[in-house]
Amino acid sequence: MDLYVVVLVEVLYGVASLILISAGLSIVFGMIKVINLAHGEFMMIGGYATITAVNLGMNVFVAMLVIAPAVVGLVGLVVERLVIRHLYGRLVDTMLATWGLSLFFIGLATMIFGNTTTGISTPIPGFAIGDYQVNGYNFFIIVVAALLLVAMLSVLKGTRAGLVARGTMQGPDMAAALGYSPDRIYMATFFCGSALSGLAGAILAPLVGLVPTSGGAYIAKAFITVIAGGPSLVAGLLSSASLFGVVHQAFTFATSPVIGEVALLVAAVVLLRILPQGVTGTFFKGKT
Amino acid sequence: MSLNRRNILTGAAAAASVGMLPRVAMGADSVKLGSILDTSGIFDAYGTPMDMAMRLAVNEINAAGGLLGRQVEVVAYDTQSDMALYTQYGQRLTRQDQVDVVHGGILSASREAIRQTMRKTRTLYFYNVLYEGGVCDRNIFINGVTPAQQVEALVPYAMGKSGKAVYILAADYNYGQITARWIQKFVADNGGHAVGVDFFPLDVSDFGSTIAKIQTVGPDLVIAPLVGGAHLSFFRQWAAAGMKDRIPLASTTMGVGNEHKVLTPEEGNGIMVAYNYSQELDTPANNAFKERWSAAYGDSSLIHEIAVSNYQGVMTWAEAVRQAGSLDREAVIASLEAGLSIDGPAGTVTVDPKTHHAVLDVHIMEIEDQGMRVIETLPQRQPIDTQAVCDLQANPDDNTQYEIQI
Amino acid sequence: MAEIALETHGLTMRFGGVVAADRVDFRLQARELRCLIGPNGAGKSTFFKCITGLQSPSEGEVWMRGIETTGWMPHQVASLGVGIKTQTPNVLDSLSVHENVWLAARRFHGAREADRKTREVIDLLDLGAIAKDGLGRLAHGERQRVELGLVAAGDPWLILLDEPAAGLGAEDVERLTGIIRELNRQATLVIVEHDMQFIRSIAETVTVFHQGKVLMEGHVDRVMSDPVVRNVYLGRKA
Amino acid sequence: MPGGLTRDAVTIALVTGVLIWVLPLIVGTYTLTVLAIYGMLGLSLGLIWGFGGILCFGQAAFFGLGAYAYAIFAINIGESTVPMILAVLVPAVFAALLGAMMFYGRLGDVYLGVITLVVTLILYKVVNSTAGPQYVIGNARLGGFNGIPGFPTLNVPGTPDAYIWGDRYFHVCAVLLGLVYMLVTALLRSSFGRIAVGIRENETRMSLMGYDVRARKTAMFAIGAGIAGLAGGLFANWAEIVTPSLFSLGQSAEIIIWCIVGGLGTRLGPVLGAAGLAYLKFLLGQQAVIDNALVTGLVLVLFVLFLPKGVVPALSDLWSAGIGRIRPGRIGRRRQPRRRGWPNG
Repeated sequence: MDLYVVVLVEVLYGVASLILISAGLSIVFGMIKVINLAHGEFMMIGGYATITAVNLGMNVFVAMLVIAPAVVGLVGLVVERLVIRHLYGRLVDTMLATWGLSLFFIGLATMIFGNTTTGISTPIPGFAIGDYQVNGYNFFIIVVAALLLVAMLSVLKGTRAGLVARGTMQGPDMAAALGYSPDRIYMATFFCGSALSGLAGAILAPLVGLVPTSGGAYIAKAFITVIAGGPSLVAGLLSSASLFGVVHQAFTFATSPVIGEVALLVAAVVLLRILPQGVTGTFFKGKT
Repeated sequence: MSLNRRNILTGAAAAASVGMLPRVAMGADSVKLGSILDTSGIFDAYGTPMDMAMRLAVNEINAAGGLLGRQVEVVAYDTQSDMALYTQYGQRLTRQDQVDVVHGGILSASREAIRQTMRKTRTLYFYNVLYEGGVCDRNIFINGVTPAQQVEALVPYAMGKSGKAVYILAADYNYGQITARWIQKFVADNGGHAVGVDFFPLDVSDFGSTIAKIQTVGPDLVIAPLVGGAHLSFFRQWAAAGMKDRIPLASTTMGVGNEHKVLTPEEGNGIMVAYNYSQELDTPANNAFKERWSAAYGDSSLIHEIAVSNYQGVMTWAEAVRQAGSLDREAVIASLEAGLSIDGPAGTVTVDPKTHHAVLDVHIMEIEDQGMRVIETLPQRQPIDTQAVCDLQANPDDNTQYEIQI
Repeated sequence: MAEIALETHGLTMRFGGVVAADRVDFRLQARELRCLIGPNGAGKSTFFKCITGLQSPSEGEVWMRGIETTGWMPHQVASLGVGIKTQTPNVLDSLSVHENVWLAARRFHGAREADRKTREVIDLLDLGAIAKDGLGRLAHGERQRVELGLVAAGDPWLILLDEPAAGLGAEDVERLTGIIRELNRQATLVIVEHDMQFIRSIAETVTVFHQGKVLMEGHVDRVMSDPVVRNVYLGRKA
Repeated sequence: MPGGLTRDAVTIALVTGVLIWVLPLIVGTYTLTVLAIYGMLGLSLGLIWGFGGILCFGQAAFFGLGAYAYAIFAINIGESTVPMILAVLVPAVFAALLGAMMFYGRLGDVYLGVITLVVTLILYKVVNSTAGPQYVIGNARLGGFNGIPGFPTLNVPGTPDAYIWGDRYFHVCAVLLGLVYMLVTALLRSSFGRIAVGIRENETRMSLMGYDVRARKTAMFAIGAGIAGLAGGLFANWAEIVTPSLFSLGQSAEIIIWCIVGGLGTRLGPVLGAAGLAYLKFLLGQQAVIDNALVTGLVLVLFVLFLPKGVVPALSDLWSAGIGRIRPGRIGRRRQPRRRGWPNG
């Protein structure tokens, strides 16, 4: 019995971490149709921001939940103004430009922090479920991911900003019709997406350590989660993260982490192949 | 730091930039020492101190008048933790730079990538890292500890403190694969059994489900030959899950790159290891070495097991050249095979003529407050694992890495 | 009995709850020229897409010259010898007029024969002066004309045109009328069109769509004077 | 246009010959060899992306497959001719299957990108975890992270003991690059190539003309993969080791960058982009002031923003503007493939 609880926690953690690493990318892609391939590096910057802040004596939760999103949000803002802004509507070009940015940030981080693994200890102790010990930090990640989903949902459905956001998803004209400059909205969206990427990187940093190339481990997973998720920000994110998270953890637990990762990737290929209209079917409808 | 650079430091340029080597003219008559290490990338925690140790050794040799009256010149390449770069730079060292000796290689993967190139081009090669054992090749000299020197000592100690059911978590490449089999053998020899063996590619950093899985098996002891920065997360997550007080940990690699200084005391304390060197060795040789290191680099905190191995390797080669009175490969091999011995920071290191491995001291230790506390010292252990299969005196043409069969 | 060029039985297309084409039975004799008319959203374009293979009908059958083509891909339909022009101009923008036509001709001819055919089509459609220009630089009327050239280059026996006169000036429409007459000497034509002036000038028989169904079919003059048609179509348009 | 083709062939042969003679005077042949190999790799993506309109995020997968195919078969067969052929065929067949799966599934461009990227990752992860002794193909241990060192390198066909290395290996690679370039030129002049360009321009129109777009894209994809595989086989010979990092996303990214910088829709662009940027990387590797990735990334961003056409088309535009006429013979070029079915596209 305890074992099932432990496994359940692991599975939930798997789903939650996918939600966390995909949320920023998902918002940016869902709203302004930009695939930010520097997303992983935004996470990496979030991680370094956290570790630097902690080393400067700041409380670890403040560093993770406030400093990192703020820093990465600002980085995102600069990137949006300097690069992305000129490429709206050119999907492939934004992918290429952000891929370039990702390399740029890796290089920059290497020059600043060195190509060495750094990390901080997880701030939450483990505890026992029956005979089993679980990592307390996993619960923290699950809670943050759940809160994130709730927050996204309530902002989208319940606020004026959400209305504008949903309008923008229909197309820039709609935003203009609502009386807002699309330019401003795009900027705000990119800021929010980047801040979420920073948050994700900050929260994962104590768990898995950090090198300048850490981002590469996340981008592919985030990418496929978002693409497979489809048009509905929250429901899409939740459904594909759940699917991939369960597949990943089930195979990891039954065999090894490598096979778990491979299973996740194979599941993604199969899903995209057999359901190009399924999960994402609504995606195309009424938009072309 | 000027040492932590991924470029090619050659000749006078290197001397000028490092600012350590005496600025003497190094022309065609200098002795060329080739070095090939990962001083950047995910293995730089291993490689950078090794590079520093090598330069320290060369500096000391040159300060003492060089070799055969000539200065030693370092030709170093940074392989950036990319195995593919080893063959490229290995070829450049041997074919283009035509160095007199090559010291280097960190992961066993990197050693195997260049070993044949060294052999083909008849370039004497020193691999100064603890490893899985079994390499039998007349062109290579190895002074790191092998499983028979390390695992054989560590396993009974760790099992004595825990129990008979052992779970093994190993890095997924030749070192981890072969070492895991040695661990299984020694566990069985001591009346225990391996209840699980898992291998992890070097980029795996999330061990959550593995930790859950280990609990379902419920071993008495976990032995973890894990390698590199990503794998360090295991020790963190293990502690974060509160497993440290429930199942003891032993490792054949933990601390080799000074990982115990990155972990907090809460995460690291109590992990059992066995090595040839520890900064906490309180011997005159070690204290003097640390002082010389501090004089060169400011402080001695970066010294680790394989940095010392690399230092001892360079010193062993230098001594052999002195005794041979020549840089000729055959002459140097002959003086090494005469059972040459040096006294290094980690004690006496003697070349084993049969295997070209080393006879050396091994210390069983526990991590304590970011240091390694010596529990027991086992003097002058022989590499009996390799000795059992390799005899270069009888078969000088042997060119195999023997692997343990289970 | 005259050959049947195109026939549908109970052709139905649904999008979610919307029925865009509702049990359409349609029949066309060889060498006929038929215009499909109807108000916006009447289902004529959906019907057109189902025939050409751009969409696969939810129900019903499509037959061409006695072969069932239901659910075929566009390239399979085209390979039967069917020339298709879609509503929005569909041309190869960064290639020259010559290259565009050549590619269309090459599908049904060897490389050398395609060169000859290309010259022929360029002469026929009077494209000689712009043959080397890229499509992206041409005016709308010229692009429409080139697309007709692409259709003609395959020597089709059935030609399906979706709004060929849309956006054309009077002079271009006149030229278009001539080209369509020329094409009709060899081929059966189905034309979806709004422009009544143009329809009167080319068609005898028209089919009126309304709410996904065929409302009426008959001679253009009779249809135009029918009060029901005037009501749903012309009335609304005015 | 057979006359034009002959003229192209003569030009390519002459230029290749002159470069083989002149370049070693400036750069070492060991470096030049890998530049030629990368040039071929760049050309492979330049062909399928620039002319076929297929944006593949996993060209490195075919490169790696070619290298591994060569290494594995060379160990088992003991000579190099058959393994070299297999280094072309294995990736080509793999790409044909993968391409058929994607193109017949009517997947849009972004999906294509995701799937090629994911397949590359899968190959990397799988190959990277084959260190155990149980992973063997014939006599060849796959070696996982270690890779496969020590396989027989290129020999004169029929004479397994006559190894080709050093300057002669550079000549082999350079001549092969010339031949592949020639082959690509001929392909693009053929009906197949012209139709492929048509498909790049407008898939719908081409299928309305009666062309089976799916089959043709699959064929194009396989040809590009075969060329990448050849480059992989040659790379294996040069490096004398194959490792899983050949399959890395970083490698894929680099190939894409070469094409962007050099210029899509040209044959010369990707080759020059590859050789130029690889050489730049080599030079950057010799200094410590500024990080390599930082420069590469910056180059990519700046090109996308300010010179999205790439160097070669920009220069040739400048040239044609300068002499006041459009150069004949250049095959139509477009920056991006058309994205069918993409929202708001």
